[in-house]
Order: sequence, then C-alpha cells, then structure tokens
Amino acid sequence: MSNDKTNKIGVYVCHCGTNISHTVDVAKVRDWAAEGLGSEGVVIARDYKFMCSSPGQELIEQDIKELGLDRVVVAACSPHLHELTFRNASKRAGLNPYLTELASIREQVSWVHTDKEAATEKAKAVVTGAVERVIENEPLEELKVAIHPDTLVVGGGIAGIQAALEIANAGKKVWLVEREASIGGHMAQFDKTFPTLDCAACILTPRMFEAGNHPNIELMTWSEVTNVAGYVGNFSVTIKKKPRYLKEELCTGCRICIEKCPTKVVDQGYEAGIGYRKAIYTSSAQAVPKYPVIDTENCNFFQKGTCKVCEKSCPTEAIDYEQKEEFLTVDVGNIILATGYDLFDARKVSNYGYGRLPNVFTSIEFERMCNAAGPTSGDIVLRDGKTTPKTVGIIHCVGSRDRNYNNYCSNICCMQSLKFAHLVKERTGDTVYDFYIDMRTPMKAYDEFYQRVLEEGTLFVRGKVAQVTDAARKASEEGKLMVQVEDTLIGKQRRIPVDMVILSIGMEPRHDAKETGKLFGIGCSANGWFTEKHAKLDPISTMTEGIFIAGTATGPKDIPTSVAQGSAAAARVLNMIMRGEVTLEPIKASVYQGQCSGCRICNSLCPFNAITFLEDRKVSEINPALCQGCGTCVAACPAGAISGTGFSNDQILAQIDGLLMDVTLADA
Amino acid sequence: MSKTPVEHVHARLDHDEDLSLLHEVSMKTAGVSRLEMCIQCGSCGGSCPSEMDMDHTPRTLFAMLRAGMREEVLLSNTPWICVSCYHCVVRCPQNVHITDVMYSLKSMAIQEKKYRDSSAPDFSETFVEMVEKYGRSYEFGLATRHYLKHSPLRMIRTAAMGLGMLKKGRLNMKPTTIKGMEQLTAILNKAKEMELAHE
Amino acid sequence: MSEQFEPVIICFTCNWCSYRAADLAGTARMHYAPNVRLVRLMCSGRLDPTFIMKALSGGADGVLITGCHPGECHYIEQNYKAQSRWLLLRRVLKGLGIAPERVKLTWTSASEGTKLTKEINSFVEEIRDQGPLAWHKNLQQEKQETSQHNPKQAPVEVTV
Amino acid sequence: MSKPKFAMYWSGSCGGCEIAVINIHEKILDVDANFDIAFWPVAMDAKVKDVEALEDEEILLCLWNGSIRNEENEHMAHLMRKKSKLLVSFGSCATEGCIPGLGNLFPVAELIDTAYTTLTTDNPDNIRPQTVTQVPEGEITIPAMKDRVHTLAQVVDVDYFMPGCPPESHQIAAVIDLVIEVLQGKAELPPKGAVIGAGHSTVCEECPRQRNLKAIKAFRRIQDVAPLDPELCILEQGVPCNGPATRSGCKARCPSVGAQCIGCYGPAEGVVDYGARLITAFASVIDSKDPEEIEQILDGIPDPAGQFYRFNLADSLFQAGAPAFKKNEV
Amino acid sequence: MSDYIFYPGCAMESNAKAYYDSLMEIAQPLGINLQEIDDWNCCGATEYVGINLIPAYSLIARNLALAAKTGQKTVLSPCSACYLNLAKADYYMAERPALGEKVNEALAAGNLQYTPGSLDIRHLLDVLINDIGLDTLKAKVVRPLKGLRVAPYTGCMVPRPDYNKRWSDPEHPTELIDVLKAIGAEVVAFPGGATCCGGHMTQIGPDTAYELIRRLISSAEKSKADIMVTVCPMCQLNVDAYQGETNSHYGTDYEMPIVFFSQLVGLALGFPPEKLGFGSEITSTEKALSRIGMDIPEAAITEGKQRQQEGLPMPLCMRKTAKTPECKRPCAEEAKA
Repeated sequence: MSNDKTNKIGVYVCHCGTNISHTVDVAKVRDWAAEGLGSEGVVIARDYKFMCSSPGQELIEQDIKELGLDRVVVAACSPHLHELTFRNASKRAGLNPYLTELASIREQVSWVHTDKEAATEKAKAVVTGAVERVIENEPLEELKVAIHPDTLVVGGGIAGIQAALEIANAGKKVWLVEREASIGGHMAQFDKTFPTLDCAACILTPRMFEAGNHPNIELMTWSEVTNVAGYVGNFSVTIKKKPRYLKEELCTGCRICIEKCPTKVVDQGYEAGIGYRKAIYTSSAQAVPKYPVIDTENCNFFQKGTCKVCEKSCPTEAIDYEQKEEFLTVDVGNIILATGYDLFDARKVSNYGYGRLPNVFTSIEFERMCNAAGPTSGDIVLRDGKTTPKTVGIIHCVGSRDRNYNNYCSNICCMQSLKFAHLVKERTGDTVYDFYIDMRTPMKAYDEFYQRVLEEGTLFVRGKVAQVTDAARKASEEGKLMVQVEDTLIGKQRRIPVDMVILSIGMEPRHDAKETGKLFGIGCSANGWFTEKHAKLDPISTMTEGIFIAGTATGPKDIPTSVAQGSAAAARVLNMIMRGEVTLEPIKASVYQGQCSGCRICNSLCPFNAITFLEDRKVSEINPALCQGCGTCVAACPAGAISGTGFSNDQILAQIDGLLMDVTLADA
Repeated sequence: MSKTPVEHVHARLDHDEDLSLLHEVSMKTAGVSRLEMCIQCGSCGGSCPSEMDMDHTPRTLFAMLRAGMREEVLLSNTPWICVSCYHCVVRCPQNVHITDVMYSLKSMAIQEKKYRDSSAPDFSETFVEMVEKYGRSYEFGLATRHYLKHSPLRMIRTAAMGLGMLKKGRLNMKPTTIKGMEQLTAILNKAKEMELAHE
Repeated sequence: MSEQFEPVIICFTCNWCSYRAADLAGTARMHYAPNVRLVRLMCSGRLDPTFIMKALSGGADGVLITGCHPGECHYIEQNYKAQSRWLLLRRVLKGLGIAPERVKLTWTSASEGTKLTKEINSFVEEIRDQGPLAWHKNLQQEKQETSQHNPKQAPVEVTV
Repeated sequence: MSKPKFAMYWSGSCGGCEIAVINIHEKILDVDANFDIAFWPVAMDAKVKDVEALEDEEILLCLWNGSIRNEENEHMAHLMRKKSKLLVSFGSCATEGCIPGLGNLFPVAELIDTAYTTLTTDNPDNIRPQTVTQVPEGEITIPAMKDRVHTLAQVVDVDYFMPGCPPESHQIAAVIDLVIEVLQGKAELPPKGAVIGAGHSTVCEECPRQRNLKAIKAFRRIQDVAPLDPELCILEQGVPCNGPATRSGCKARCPSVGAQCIGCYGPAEGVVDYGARLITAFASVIDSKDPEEIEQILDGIPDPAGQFYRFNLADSLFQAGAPAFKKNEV
Repeated sequence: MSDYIFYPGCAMESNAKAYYDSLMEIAQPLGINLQEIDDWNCCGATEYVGINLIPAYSLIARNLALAAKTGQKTVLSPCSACYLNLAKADYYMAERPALGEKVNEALAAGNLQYTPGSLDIRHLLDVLINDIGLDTLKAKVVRPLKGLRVAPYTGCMVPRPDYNKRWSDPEHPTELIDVLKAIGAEVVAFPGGATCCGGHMTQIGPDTAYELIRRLISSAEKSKADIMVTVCPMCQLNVDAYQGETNSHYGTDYEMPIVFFSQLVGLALGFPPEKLGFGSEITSTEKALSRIGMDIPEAAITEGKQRQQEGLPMPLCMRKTAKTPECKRPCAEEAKA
C-alpha cells in the first residue's frame, strides 16, 4: 500500500438516478472517501445524479484542471459500460486515461443487495479498493504496429474462395492454401443448391477458375500450414507443399495418365465412397488446379515398384516419383481461416443401420448420386446400382440436436432434406416420406421452398425416427426397410416400408480443429467449433488480432452465409491493410530481463506464442504485439521478473488491501 | 364428471401454467429425470416395442404431465405396458430417464389407487410382499396367488407348463428365506419412512 | 443486527466470463449476499496465489475463484493453469492448518448470472459454517504484544 | 583516530552463520584491521552492560544472525538497534525465520513438550523449564519463549538484509570489502532496506544445467530419479527444485552438484511471498488439465507447505500455521 | 484366476438353474473364481421400483453394502435384471446425492453403509470377453460347435442403458456374437438380438408379451437358427416356457429352443450336456443338439468373407477407419456373412 501523500485523487460517487442511491447511501460513501481516505491522497470527493452525463463528466474535467488531480476514481456502474467514457473525460482534461478507475457499485452493489446498511458498507469497501488500486496505476500508451499488405487465406471452400477473391480484386496479394488437391470444398460435391436449385457446379466452377488464375492469388493446393509465428501485421507462416509426384510446370492437364492408370479405388473423398477414382486422380474434371496427384497408398509403383503406366503415358514427362515435400515461408499481415467442417459419421447411429443396411444412404452420398457427373450419372438407384426405388424415406437431424452425438442444430439439414425430397420426386416420381422433428426454414425463400415440396406431395411425418430395420414383423414388411417412428401428430407408432433411406447428416467441427486452433492461437467452444471474438457483434474476428474467420469453421452455415462471411472477413482485412498500422490495448506483460533467471517456466504457458527464449542471453522475452494481456505468465514467474500493465501485482495487492480496509481497521 | 383432455388443458391454462405435476414426477424419479428437457420428438414412442397396447405414447404422456393432467396420466396404462427394454432411453436425444419415469408413475398410481386394471399393480405388490417376507422372490407363490386372483382360466391353461417347470426343477415349491430377514426388514421399514420428494 | 457471523469474502473474477456474469446478475436484479467483494482480473490465469494469501492473511475469511468453463477460456486454456495452482495451493493451506475449503474454484460463463449468484450464496454459507479465519486479527494481536513489550520485565543477565 | 565499532550477535539460530564468517579466512584480518570489535560473544568476551554503556549508534556495523525466538532475543534486538548505526539482518534466520521459523506451525507449548519428552531426553520427572525459579541463592530467571518466531525486521528497523543459510563466505567477504571501501570513501552504501551479498534474480540464473520447455507428468524425489541427468534442469526431470524461485548469489551450489535447491536464499527481489512463487511455478508446468490427474501428480510433492516454506515461513504472508494461533481462539 | 464377488440372483436358484449349473462348471476352467455374497437378497426385479423408490433402492443397496464389505471390487452378476438393478443403484446414488443419502440412512438401520462408485458391477458376458478374453476361451475349446446355427439373443438390460459404458453398442451389441463365434458356432444374422422378450408382461399382460415373443421366434426361424442363445433368465423363461402359449395364441407351431450361452460354452469346453442343465427346457433342444452331437469335427472355423460384387460400394466398416478405432459394432460384411 502506498501512502504517497503527493497523490491528488478525486473520487466521484454516482447516484445513477436512483439506481444506486436507492440502496447505497451515496453521501456516506462520499464522506468516507473524503475523510477516511484523505490520508491515502483523496483531495476531493463528490456525488452527482448522473456522472456519465455531460455535466457529470465536466465536473471531473474541471477538477482535474483546477485541483491538479493526478488520479480519478468514479464509483458508478460496471467498467464494461462506462470505463471508456470516464477515461476519455480524463484524457480531455489532460490526464492519462489509464489513471482513472471505475468502482462498480451498481451491478455489484445496489442492484444485487437489498440491505441498505450492508450495501453502503460494501460500496465503501469497493471504493476503497479502487482508490488503493488507482494509486498504483501507471500512465500507459497504446501500441502501434505496421501491417504487411499480403494475406493468408486457409481453406479453399466457397468461404475461402470468396474472401481471397475480394482481397485480390482490391489489388492486394493473397496466399490461398488448401490441403486437398483442388479448391471447391464441400460445395463442389453437391448437385443442386437450395432453395433456388441452381446447379452447384454452375455457380461454383467460375469462382474456382477465377481464384486459380487471378494474378493476385498465389494458389497453394495439396498444401498445409505447419507453423505460424509473429503477430498482427507481421505473421510469418510456414506452408508444407505435399508432393503430387508430378511437375506442375510441365503438366498440361490432359488427363491421359488418369485414363491409363490401371488401379481403380473407391473414392472416399470427392465421391463420398459411392464412386471410384484412379490411383492418379483429380477430384473431378473441373478441379482447380487441373494437376492430378498420385495416391501412393494405392499406386502400384509405390506399393510394388512396378507399373509406371502414368509416367510412360505422359506426353510431357511431367511425372516425378522422386518428388519430396517442400516447405515455404511467407510473410503476411492478416490471416483468414475458412477451414470448413466435417460430416457427422452416420455409422455411430446404429439404429439407423447405415453401414449395415445397404440401402441406407447419407446425404452426401445422395448428393453424388444425384449429380449428373457422379457415379450413377444422376440416376437415383439402390445400392445394387440398378434398381430405382419406389418409396424413399428422408430422415432429418441425424447426429444433430441429440445429446448422444452433437447437441446442436446443424442449420442446413432441413433445407437439404427438402431439396432431396424435391429431387427424388422430380426424377423418379416416387413416394417420399420426410421425417422431421421441427421444420426449420427461416432464411430468404426457404419456407417458400417448403411450401413447394408440400405441394409436390411429399408426405411429412413429424417424429424423430426411432429405427430403420430390415427385421420384418409380417409378410408385407419382407424385403423392405422399415422406418419405425412415432407420428407425434397422431400419437401413434408407425412402421413405414420404404426402399431407400437418406440420412440428413449434420456438420461437425473438423476432426483436427483443436490442433488448427492451437497452431493459430484461437480457441474452440465446447462443441469444438472455433470461437468468435463476439458471437453477435464480431462474428468474423477471433481473440487473436489479425486472425479472422469465415464460413462453417465457427459453426454450421448455409452457402449464402458462408459467402457473406468470406466477404466480411475480406473487408476487415482490407480495412487493416488500408489503415497501414494497428493500435493495440496497452494491457501487456513484459519481462524485466535483469531479473529473469532464464528458468523457462513461462515459455510453455503462452497460447499466443508471445514468449520467446533468447538462447544467447538466456532470458525470456515477450513480444508485446502478440501478447493478449491475460497475465498468466505474470502470475507464474517464480522470480517475479514479469510484470503486467493494467493489472500489476501492486495494483491488485493494493486493491485487496483496500477491499479489506474495514476489517483491518476493526482489528487494529 | 371427468373432463376431456382438451377441456382439462383449457381449465389449467385458464389459471396458470402449472408445472407442479411435472416436478412432482421428476422429484419422485431415481437419478435426474431430465423430464423438463423433453422436446416432444417421439423417439420414445417410435422405439417402444409394446406401444401398440398403450393408450398414450410416452411422449404424449410427458406432454400431458406438462399440462398438469394428473387424472389422465395416472390412469393411463402406458407405464404398466412398459417392458423396461430401455430402447427409448438410449435413443432419447435429451437423455430423459424415461423408464424410471414410468416406474415413478406406477408408484404414484398405486399410492393414489388410480389404475383401470388392478392386475399389474397387484402383481408388483404381491412380488414385493414376497420379497419383503422372505428376502428372495418366490415365483411359485407369486404365480399361484396372482393367477388365482386375476386369471384363474389362464392358470388352467398354463398348468401343464407349470407342472413341467416343477418337474424339471425350475420352480421351487417352498420359498427360500434369507438369514438377515430382521436386518432387511429394519432397512425397508426405515426406507419406507422416507420419500424422495424434497431436496 | 443479528449475532450471526458475517464472513468477508474476496472473489476473483475473469474479465470475460465471471465479471460479466456479475454484471448480468446486477442487470437482472438477482440478489446475493453482500459478503463478497470482487476483484477483476483479465483471466483466471492471472491469479497469483499471492493474491489469495494476501486476502486470507489480510482479513478475508474465504476466497472464491471464478473463471471460464473448461474449454471456453477467452485466452484458450489459461483457466486450466488457475485450476492447477488452486489444487496445489489447497494442499499448502492444509499444511498450514487452514481449511482448504476456504478457497473455492468455480467455473462461470458470462451468461451464468444465476449460477454465480448461487455459488456466491452457497459459498458464503460454507464460510459461515467454517467460522472466522481472523488471521489478520491474530497477527495484529501478536504485533501489539510485541510492541507493548515492557523492557523492564525481561532482561536476564547472561554471565558466564 | 579510533576505528569504527563492529558487532555480531547470535540469537535463535544454529551458529552456522558465525562459522561462515570465520570461513572467510584471512579476510577476517581486514575486519580486525578496520574495526574495533565491540561485541561478538562468539569470538570474544563482552558483557551486555558494556554495550548498554555505549552511546547510541556508536557501533557502526552490527551483523545480527538468528531469529527472534524468545524475550531475550527481542530485548537484545532493541538494544543492538539502538546502539548500531547499521543493523544487518544476517543470514536466513534473521531475515526470514529459517528452520526455527517452522516452529510457527505449532503452539509453543507443544514445541516445549516435544523437546522435553522425546525418547532421547532423560527427564524422568517430566520437568518443564520455568521462567522464574527460586533456588537457595535467590531467584533465577530464564527468558520466556515467544508465541511465534519473528524475523529481525518484524521486531526492529533493519538497514540491510543478507540472505542464506548460511550466507556464502565469498559473499560475506564481498560485503566486508564493500563496507571497507565505503569507510575509505571509495564506494557508497546501497539504499536502506537493500538485500546485500546476493543477486536479484534466482538460482537458475547461475545454474549451469540445460533448460528447455517444461511439461511435467510426475514429481519424484531426487533419489527416485536414477540416474539424474547431470546436464539437464532438475525440475524438468520431475524433481521439485526450488531454484526457479530462490534468490541467486550462491552460484547454484546445490544444483551444480546434483542436488535440488531447497531455497535457503529466500525470495527474489521484490517478491511478496516466496511459497506463492513456487506454488504457481510448479503448478504452471504440470502437463494435465484433468483435476484427478493433477492431484495424482501433486501427490509427488508430499509436504508442499514444508517444501515451499522450509526457510521462509516466518517472513511469509501467513507468517505461521494456524495452530500457532491456537491460544487466540476461544 | 480372477476373483469376483458373485451375486447369483433369485432366478439362478429356480427357473434358471441351468444357467447356474453351467456357470459353475465352466467357471473353474476359465479361471473365474466366484465368491458368493453371503446372505444376498432379491434385487426387486422390475417390480419394486414401480412401487416405492427408497425401499426399492435400499433393497438393492443392501446387496451392494454386503458386497463392498468383502473388500473385493468387482461384482459379477449373470442375470441381466440383477446386473442392471445393481449398476443402476450404484449410478443413481451418485447422480442424485439425495437418493444416496436416504438409501444410506435406511441401510444404517441395518448397520450397513454403501459409498456409490466403490464397486464395479459387471455382467458375466462382459467378464468373459474383457477379463478372460476370447483367446483364452478359444484355447479351451475342445469341441467346436460347428454346424450349430445359433441366434444370438442379448436382450435389453445388458447393453442398455449401459451406465458404465461397457458395451459395444446399445442396439447391435457384438459381445455375444463374438463368444459364440469363439466356440465355433455358426452365428446367424438375428436383427432382434437386442429386442425385448416381454419381460413381466407374460404375467400381467400376456397379449403384449405373446407379440414380442412371436417377433423374436419368427425372426430366429427366418434366419434358420437351430437354437436361440441368451444371457438372461427372464428372456430364457419367456421364450422357452411361454412359447406354447404364444403358439396357441397365434395358431403357430414354432419350436425354437433357447438356452443360456454358458451352456453352449460348457459344451464347447467338453462338458457333457447333462452337467450343463440341458433337459430342463420346456421347448426341447434335442433336435438342435443332434446337429452337433453326432458329428464333432476338429476343423477350425473360418469366417466366410463376402465381397461387394456389383453396384455402389458400401460404406467402410467403422473398425477399419482410423478415426474411431474403439468401434466394436458389426459392419456390413459381418452382418451379411
């Protein structure tokens, strides 16, 4: 506790109308500050109806100027509401804004307590704590950092493509990194898109092509980010380029190698496991870039050492079996993560029989089946590859809204299911049953689409399907898939025989989202989705400055929202680039190197990689631009060598002293 | 005169939303019932193997609980038809302890003597009576007494089977009594004094 | 005023979760015991055991530590650091003969004003049951004894 | 011109500090050359009344070693304070209570009971010492134990602190050199309240072992780590080494020879509570988020209070364990 | 030899004597050492919980308290209902502390006490698979049951609700299938393997029960099983003893025998049928047994592999994808086999 009598502290107690004064005796608090805390340096204490009003703020400004106050405490509402207001008032009067403290006697006192006497005593303690703390406050200056004009976009799905194009079209350079062999993401697998039923390829391929050929976009497919160093404005990113076993500069994309390759394997990727590809392949004919890759696990040459058919057939001698992975380090100022989603594994819901009952399909399998370029050339058929179903059942919420699997609504499945119902009707004229719990069609033209599907004669059953089974109970059920469900609108169980079942499976965070989060220094929610800086007001920012986020990486979204987020993230990045420099909050940790023993205990504590160990001088150092100000290292340093501005040991210990002053005075 | 379910709901809603019945059942259920979490999806009613003999699906019953339809719920045969197969429990997306709620409803119905067919409650009570008397179940005693009271005809029908069971040593004529009967009685008597209504 | 013991409790809050939960409790006019005084930190990871010791030795009867739920830390995973420190501190307190229950850790998200209110109220009751810690008073009394020491009383001539 | 006066006094401590002073070898002659030794009971005969007869502040430098355990210690502390210009809290006992300070974990009556009833004590009549005893020759008194051990600075104003159990001889020699230089007008005294004869940082600074990122899955006793890697940080090998939190100045004596630091030099510059630094440091490097697993890992530190406060209890925020206050509880 | 606290349950003394007898035979060679709880009482089946909660749980908990007193940790129960009741009491006493406290208050009247979580409650099938192991079992087989087509009937209360997450799948558990394969039997696809036998409905609502029994038997018939195999006394009783009533109710003439898995394990281990309780069934096993009685081949059993021939490929078996290595559920190939 400092008893530095040279301080001149002003204390201002707000009535907040009657919000504070109806429970707290503000005059008593004021008098305590003036008399009880005079020895601590309080030279003036006032109370006022509304401190945050213009006259209230002017009162403070006037006192700072006339009385030469060097510290200000405002006892009012939560600092989350008006800290900035009063700091600015101090600033206008020429006082460093960080020498002003707010004592929350509304949210923490008058609104939550009823006993007037106890509330007043507590308010006094809170004010004392703030006074003791403010004595230890130090003037702080904001930090400014220059921004590198290049941007890294991670993920080449529709959100990433959109973001990359927006930035590139504004004339700034973008590194677009995609871990698959082609950009396009999940959208490239779809047949039609709801609710307008445009063909996904028709609207996506031009964008893919544009991104692949844009002079400002450096496209890096079959590549992964392996390291991120630096901080906002100055990231240094290491990218691993996996070997395609093919010299891109020689490949013309003629596809002869693919044609000649003798090995056919089930395509678990693009074709969702219901189609085949070769051991040298591109995801599709529209792949961007057009270069194939060799799947070494299935390639005869890599497995058995013979074959080389691709090499022999290549007219430009582009095949290179010796190719190794390469690492590339690039400097960027901002990063956009558009890493997308994984699909729920329907095999987990064993009562729906996926994986056991051949004619149970997932939504993504069905997308490929519907697609004219897909394995069945767009024919809707059973697993035997030829029989057209007569009756199809579509099940919503598979793996979603279910505590046994994912406890959230997957957003797109209702519309996806309706789209399937329409497609089945349109192409086969089948009887279609649609099993739903709640029909969620809130976006533009979505409910109209529901109306259309109703009109087309799809039979809707409200109930979560209990099981899909091939165990017949009577002769009429033989050879059918029985969908057993309570039709909740009549309150009876029904067993509906169908030929084909489509499971509308939900979205999941990428299986490696946690590692990705760690790599970029951003967090995941309990469900595993990346956490936004603010779910409503800043949905495309993360807690790490300079790292933005778009699309389904933060949670299930439809295409329009993903695209909008891609654009929004691009706008934020351009905003940063245009500003040229960024201002950072001065709440930071720093190492006093004379005191640092180099024990390295702090080194593994920082999730933002702000702490580095200087091998030559055997001390640790904190990069202020990377530091987010959490203070964990400050609390951990065994030598007391790390201090944190804004929340220093002295400030907090003094505040504790102040908060307990009534107790210690009584003990004395 | 008893009201129709719809009238009953209206009667309730005219006053205020009364969730006391829901809470009462929840409190009487072993473990944490999570009954208030039901989203009326019907995965219970869809799963139930004996639903065809129930007057209401479990889901409907839960809605009725919410609506405070005490009479109708307690008189429902649903809990008595429940075969404790736990299919609904593992499929419930909200992890409601459905089977245990059924047990609670049975015990409430027995306490308030609200059931349409006394056969099932009698069976349970007789079973428990035997257990309380001997510490072990006593199938022979249970079966004879139950059939005599409720379906003497069926007893004749199943006599041959029963005889077969006896002959094959699968039915003990005499009950087995545990040694610690006194201890068990003390425990059960103490237990009966308590109710799990308030926490 | 009734005779019952009114404990004084220092509650450390995280700027992003529990401090906001306290704001929410206020905005929603939830009521809780006035025995708790809040200290705002940027993160529960900032919590230095010194602060807790300072509070307990400086007049508080209990300390409530609050932070974001596991997996929801605003700074990714610093709340786990607070957890480890708390677990070790409890053992030290035990070694010093101080009931470890006087320091409690609870996770509270920004939306859990109700939970925070509940936790505060139940912790106040728990500390009430523990009784006063009176550490500061004890130190103070000894200090007074030391300084009041009458020099006439003591000196013993040491002669060999 | 007469030489300035020097004193050294020994209160509640083991005497190791006195030996450490003697261990400066021929440097001791410099002391004699530059000072008039006014009072040093270990080294030469002198009476308290001789000290009392001195003018106030007549002694220039007094090295006080030992804790304030009994009323005599306290009385002498006040006396020496009055008579000395510079009072140095010398060694761990005076500065932070040291091993005697661990007595603060128990009520004083229990300490006395233990001392007079242990197996090795031949005390068939179960006698306890009395502060006042009547003997044929008259009344004799012995000083009463205080309820707790205090550090010197808790009782009187102290000018400088010199940590260590005992302070390293090379540091003592350096301090003596400094004082002599000051006397000769060649150097200035450090600011009042400073820690002298030690570094600012912690033992790791002087420790030759290799240090890396730390992720600890188990704490073990040093004898259970076989063989201890001679090059690698001891803490990284799972042994709770107090080095990271303990003031430097000893040239990392223990870790350099394969033993973990036990913390005798006390906290680093500016640290409020030594034990708190170790709690937070050790807890921060535990590689687990699961409370149960963490508890298991912590089981590897069987006596955390003893480990963290072996030397520092009397000077810590708590100053004592709860039992020491028992008499204050109704 | 692994030690277990043994809770047989009432049925083992009466209608499921065959289960008891066969278990007693196979325990020794498989290394299962059973220590019966002294003076155990009935678990209350599915009846007591429907009458009065605290007494019902106190009744169960008396057994837990007695078992905990032995100092051993693992309780083995062969009866599904007993297993579930014991596991459930242990689980709920912890989940709902008020219940735990009250039950302990009642137990105190009998000078007993039980701390939830202090015992592992396990079913015989779980112990056989996870403690003894299929490899040990296979090694002990002297008479593989080749040619015997068995319908694996696990029933409800073992894989569901699975409080302690011990089972492979609540809907299509594989444990019983694996055991039966290990002893050389031919396991038929039996979609009703974990559905209900009707439980106590045979007593209080026979019409409901007949339907459930019919579904089971007709499904077993359809899959051309010689015999059904169960792990539960109630299932055995309902399918076996009430098959006649079911036949007369529907005018069918099913003759589907059902035995306990321990009985078949006993046969495979070389014990004579009479020592394993065969002959005590109401629906005769004679015909089924004759399929292996005459001809005891030595050859090892090989699983037939079926390839996807035509059409669209099936999804990968979960066991073969790295993401979920713990999966134990059956895959398409096995289901088809």
